[in-house]
Amino acid sequence: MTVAAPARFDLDAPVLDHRPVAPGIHELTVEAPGVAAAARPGQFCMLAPAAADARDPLLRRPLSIHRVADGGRVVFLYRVVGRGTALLAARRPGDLVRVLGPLGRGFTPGAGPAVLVGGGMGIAPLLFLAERLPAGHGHAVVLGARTAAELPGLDRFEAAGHRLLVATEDGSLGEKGLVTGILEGLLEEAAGGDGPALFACGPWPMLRAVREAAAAKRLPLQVSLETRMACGVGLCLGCAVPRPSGEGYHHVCREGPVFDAEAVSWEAPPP
Amino acid sequence: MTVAAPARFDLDAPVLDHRPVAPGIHELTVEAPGVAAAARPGQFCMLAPAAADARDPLLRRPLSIHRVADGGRVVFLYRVVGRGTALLAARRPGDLVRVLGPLGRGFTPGAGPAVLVGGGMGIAPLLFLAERLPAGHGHAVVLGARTAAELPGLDRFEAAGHRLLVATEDGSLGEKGLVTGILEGLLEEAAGGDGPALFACGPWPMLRAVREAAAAKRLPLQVSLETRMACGVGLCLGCAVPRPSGEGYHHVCREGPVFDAEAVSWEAPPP
Amino acid sequence: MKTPNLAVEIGPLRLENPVLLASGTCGYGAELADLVDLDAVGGIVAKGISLEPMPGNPPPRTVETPCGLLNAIGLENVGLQAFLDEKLPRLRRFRARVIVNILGSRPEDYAALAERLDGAGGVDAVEVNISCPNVKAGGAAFGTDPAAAAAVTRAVRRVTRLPVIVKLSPNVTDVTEIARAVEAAGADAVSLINTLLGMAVDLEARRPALSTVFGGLSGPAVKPVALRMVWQVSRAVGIPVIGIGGIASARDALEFLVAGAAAVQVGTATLVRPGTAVEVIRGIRDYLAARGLSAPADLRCP
Amino acid sequence: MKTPNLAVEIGPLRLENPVLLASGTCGYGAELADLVDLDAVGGIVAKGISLEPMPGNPPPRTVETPCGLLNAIGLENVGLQAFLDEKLPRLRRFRARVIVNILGSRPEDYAALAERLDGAGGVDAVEVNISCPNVKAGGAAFGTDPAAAAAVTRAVRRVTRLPVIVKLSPNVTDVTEIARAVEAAGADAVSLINTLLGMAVDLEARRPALSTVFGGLSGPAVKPVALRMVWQVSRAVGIPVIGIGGIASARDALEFLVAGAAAVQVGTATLVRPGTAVEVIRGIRDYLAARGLSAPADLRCP
Ligand SMILES: Cc1cc2nc3c(=O)[nH]c(=O)nc-3n(C[C@H](O)[C@H](O)[C@H](O)COP(=O)(O)OP(=O)(O)OC[C@H]3O[C@@H](n4cnc5c(N)ncnc54)[C@H](O)[C@@H]3O)c2cc1C
Ligand SMILES: Cc1cc2nc3c(=O)[nH]c(=O)nc-3n(C[C@H](O)[C@H](O)[C@H](O)COP(=O)(O)OP(=O)(O)OC[C@H]3O[C@@H](n4cnc5c(N)ncnc54)[C@H](O)[C@@H]3O)c2cc1C
Ligand SMILES: Cc1cc2nc3c(=O)[nH]c(=O)nc-3n(C[C@H](O)[C@H](O)[C@H](O)COP(=O)(O)O)c2cc1C
Ligand SMILES: Cc1cc2nc3c(=O)[nH]c(=O)nc-3n(C[C@H](O)[C@H](O)[C@H](O)COP(=O)(O)O)c2cc1C
Ligand code: FES
Ligand code: FES
Repeated sequence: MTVAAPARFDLDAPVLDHRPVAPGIHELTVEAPGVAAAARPGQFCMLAPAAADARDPLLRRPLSIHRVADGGRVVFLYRVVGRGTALLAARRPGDLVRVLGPLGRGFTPGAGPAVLVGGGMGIAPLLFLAERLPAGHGHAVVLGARTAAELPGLDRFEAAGHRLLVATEDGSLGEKGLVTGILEGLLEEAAGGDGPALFACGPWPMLRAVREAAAAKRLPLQVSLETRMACGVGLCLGCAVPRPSGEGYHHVCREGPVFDAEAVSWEAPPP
Repeated sequence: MTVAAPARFDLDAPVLDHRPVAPGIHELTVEAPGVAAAARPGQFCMLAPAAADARDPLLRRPLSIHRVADGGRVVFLYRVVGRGTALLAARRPGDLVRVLGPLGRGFTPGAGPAVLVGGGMGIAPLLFLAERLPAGHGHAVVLGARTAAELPGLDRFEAAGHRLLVATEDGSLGEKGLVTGILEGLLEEAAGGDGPALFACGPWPMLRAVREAAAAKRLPLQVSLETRMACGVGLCLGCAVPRPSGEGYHHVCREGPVFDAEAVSWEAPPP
Repeated sequence: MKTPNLAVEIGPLRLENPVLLASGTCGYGAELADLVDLDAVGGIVAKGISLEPMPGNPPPRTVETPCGLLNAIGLENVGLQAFLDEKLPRLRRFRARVIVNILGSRPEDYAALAERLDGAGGVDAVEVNISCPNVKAGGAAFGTDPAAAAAVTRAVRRVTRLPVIVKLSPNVTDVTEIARAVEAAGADAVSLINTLLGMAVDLEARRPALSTVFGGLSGPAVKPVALRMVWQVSRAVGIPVIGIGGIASARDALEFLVAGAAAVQVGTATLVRPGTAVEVIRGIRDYLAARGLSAPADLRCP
Repeated sequence: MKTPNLAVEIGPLRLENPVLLASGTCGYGAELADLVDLDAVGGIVAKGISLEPMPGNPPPRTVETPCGLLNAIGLENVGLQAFLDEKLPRLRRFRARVIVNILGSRPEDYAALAERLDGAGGVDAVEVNISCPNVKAGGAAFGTDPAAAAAVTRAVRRVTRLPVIVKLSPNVTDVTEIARAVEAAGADAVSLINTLLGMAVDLEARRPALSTVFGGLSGPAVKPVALRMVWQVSRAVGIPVIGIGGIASARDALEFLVAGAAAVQVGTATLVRPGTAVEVIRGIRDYLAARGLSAPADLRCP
């Protein structure tokens, strides 16, 4: 498939807002108009605090685009895991963040109904997709987390206007259990018609379970994969995931992070 | 000479105050009661922003103790030169700074009158000495800088109660010229008596000029030396300056930074 | 004040300025054409190519280290034919000189690559990566043995009149010995360093962090080793030296020029900030101009 | 949950825990006794001593590098006699084991040092620094030649029954070759790495930043190279391996244990934060306890 090379930008973006939205989870808003205009759901950016001589941590960190908003705003939703995200979390409004993006191939929804399935921080890119899908077209969003406190931004998902179903492992919100339970039910309801297209992002076991459910009903599925990314821009070749054929590798930052489920090797260890 | 090992502390000290006091020059106040109680004029501390995993810059930076004050306050006066001092300058009240000190051998004033001579950031440790010397004992302080704007803290020097003489290279304050000009005049006035003891801190050319003036009049002189310091605590042996005899080296962080002028090799290149 | 002239000669290769993009960090050029002005850099050293395509290593292939990056990409590349057919046509249209980095497991491989590139239009030089395992010698890298390094150099020298730059491995007791051997064997220049052999540990899993256990260390962490080797080699051989290793700013590049490099390559820094090489060129120009120096060579410490 | 037992055996040397202070970063112990609990560390490796006192190199002797430190101290030390008379008496009173690091320019020097230390009470082991220039071999370090390294090891082995730890240089093509040679020559253990040979440039002055041009690189920057060499050597010899290089936290130390080290040394980190070694010990204990592991050796990756 040949596509005109999408625009990518590398800039020092001012922080407009930065707030914790759940224990250990932050929402970061920067001003990056070029990125906001070019961004497609499922794409990501490579971020680092702007500091001229900073050499350690050396690499930027990949974060999905959570949503874009008026005024050139690009919003990220992320959990503080290690040094890189901890340093980002310390950036205050007015500080600068180096943003390189938008990167990668995002979700390509078709004409029919879509079911978005997200777990853990995998919900981050799904809001952007949900907001770009028109309401009233039979789309549905299924989100899961360990507990209610780790489902930030539910109000925005609701505002996107699609059917919203939630599962928490401890039952503190929505159904008790995993998203796959809810998904099974949804797919049963839709049985007999063409069936929706599925779009999933989340931990590897969740993706595998969604893929099994999709394969059983022969539904198309696109998944967003995560690998370690040194560059995020297609230069280092580090972000390899095996092809199902056993011949060679995909590169998640340029052929992905969104892949057709059939292009993914499901036997391989989690990336 | 055997002296009981002086107390040294290594702590994360909270910043109480941090303000620019001249172009590129900042005054940092931290709370470090042990350091404040043990500190002697001429000693220094090794400082770094407190950040658990910070590895670059790797080393702490040496700064003289500018003064101590009630409540366990330790005050530093420093110019932003490179990365280390730039990162320190970003620390706000409430932030923590790792402080290791007080370190080194400071000034040892005698019973008679003293003349303190400082140039550039060499004035920093001299305030502490000036505040510890009792007023009305014939002490004098001679300070020099390129221009008036680079003589921060003059009000405190005045408050110390000694005769205060200032020289600026551009004449914007006090005498136009170098401190050595003022010093010559002072020493002429004192000719015929025992003569004061001199205590100098500043750029190497200034120290050499003061030493010549002191030697010409056979006056005792103590100088504070500056070298690159990896550790500041006597472990690495990096802070070497040659001995006059040509045999071996002094170590500035433990035998200094204050030395009798006679123990210094004045022919060597500047440390 | 004279305007500095940034042009440098690397043997028969003339560069408009002394800054190149290092192999493995700039793809085949087109991958970063939207982020970097490829008409502004002095040269592009393409991702190393082998006769046949290579798929590379299983993941994990990269891990961050203190001020550095460990990579075990495994020389993944499209192979010579696809390079000639698909990559070179686009690469040669940029103003930057095109240096093709070649790799193999036997001297004959290197020679075959060089011969085909010699005939291909648009190639300005070859850079010979001798940090590859010498299959006939039990897998030790060519670049760790002077005789093997010389054999590869000679094999390439015989089949091409293109400028031949031999890229040295730092994982040796005496890099000057290797440098002298490849100079005698006909290299027009040497470039150094390639990556330092290193390792990282995945503590949670209690095993190596990379699938292949070892990987190549690059980035600011290696700069002191790279500078030392550039100093040593530039005083051991008469051919020009291209300095590589942790360059992330104009100051870093200038340090390599002082140490004896005639030109420099920017590698890992491009992965972190694609615009680095162009900033380095600007910084070198500004630095020379501010001091009234006319050329990069003026910085070299005697 | 079992309480972990941190005691380790390095051949005949028993340490109460696997963390030592590295030579050159802890003086002769007393210098940091007020800042570090020297009863808590497993061992102290004293600043390297030579038969005669050495004054060290002219300044500048140190320069900061990305995540690292370059030093050209020049082996300044008080000499054997002053060590025995003035330093050892205080050093032996701490609970930590006393390891005396020795250096020389000929195998006979090392033997003379080892013999005197053998008779001195309070010395628990010698660590043989073979990264010194072999004067008879044109100045190349003993540690870059297996035969020279073995000769020094044998000379020391013959005159002492103290545990002999040979400290390896990383500036070699094949560190396992050196390790096997010193194992065969009678070393009880090896410690690695010593510093990497590097250089920095004073750009304003346009010359090297250190008076001796080259210096030794240490600190977090070198950790990936040190881990790789510990992995290689621990699989090449049967004697225990002590890991050194960039350890600044318990996590770093644990990575070395996974890689195959039986114990570790903390060097540059002590210069930056004297309390580091004690924190490392606490962190190792907590890590093992939290996972129900009983000893440091349980971490080793098979
Ligand atoms: C395409 C993509 C999109 C992502 N989007 C989001 C998001 O929207 N929200 C969010 O919370 N997280 C997201 N992640 C994961 C996020 O990048 C990591 O949590 C983050 O890099 C951890 O960095 P750290 O320095 O805090 O942790 P450390 O563990 O200190 O990181 C060390 C190194 O490992 C890498 N690393 C560690 N964990 C991961 C991981 N899970 N994935 C990739 N690299 C990792 C880091 O980038 C870094 O190079 C995304 C990852 C990818 C690949
Ligand atoms: C005992 C002593 C007391 C000092 N007291 C003061 C003071 O009160 N106020 C003040 O402004 N400055 C003082 N200095 C100088 C101060 O330490 C340096 O300006 C500072 O280290 C520069 O660090 P940087 O990272 O900002 O600059 P960089 O140039 O980035 O530093 C790089 C390295 O060089 C070292 N370095 C650079 N310049 C100097 C220097 N002049 N002296 C010593 N090391 C240097 C740094 O410590 C660091 O390790 C003192 C120095 C010493 C040795
Ligand atoms: C991801 C990656 C891939 C590389 N691929 C190659 C390669 O194919 N051929 C080669 O000779 N060097 C390769 N290198 C080495 C670089 O060209 C360079 O020598 C090294 O990274 C040191 O420079 P730096 O510190 O500026 O990155 C690669 C380096 C990295 C980081
Ligand atoms: C200032 C300094 C002095 C050193 N002196 C010696 C020495 O005398 N003998 C020796 O064998 N190693 C010496 N070393 C090397 C260290 O013991 C250690 O091997 C090296 O620094 C790597 O460990 P690190 O990264 O934890 O510092 C010295 C290192 C430094 C930084
Ligand atoms: S992360 Fe570098 S190519 Fe994908
Ligand atoms: S700075 Fe380390 S001993 Fe003085």
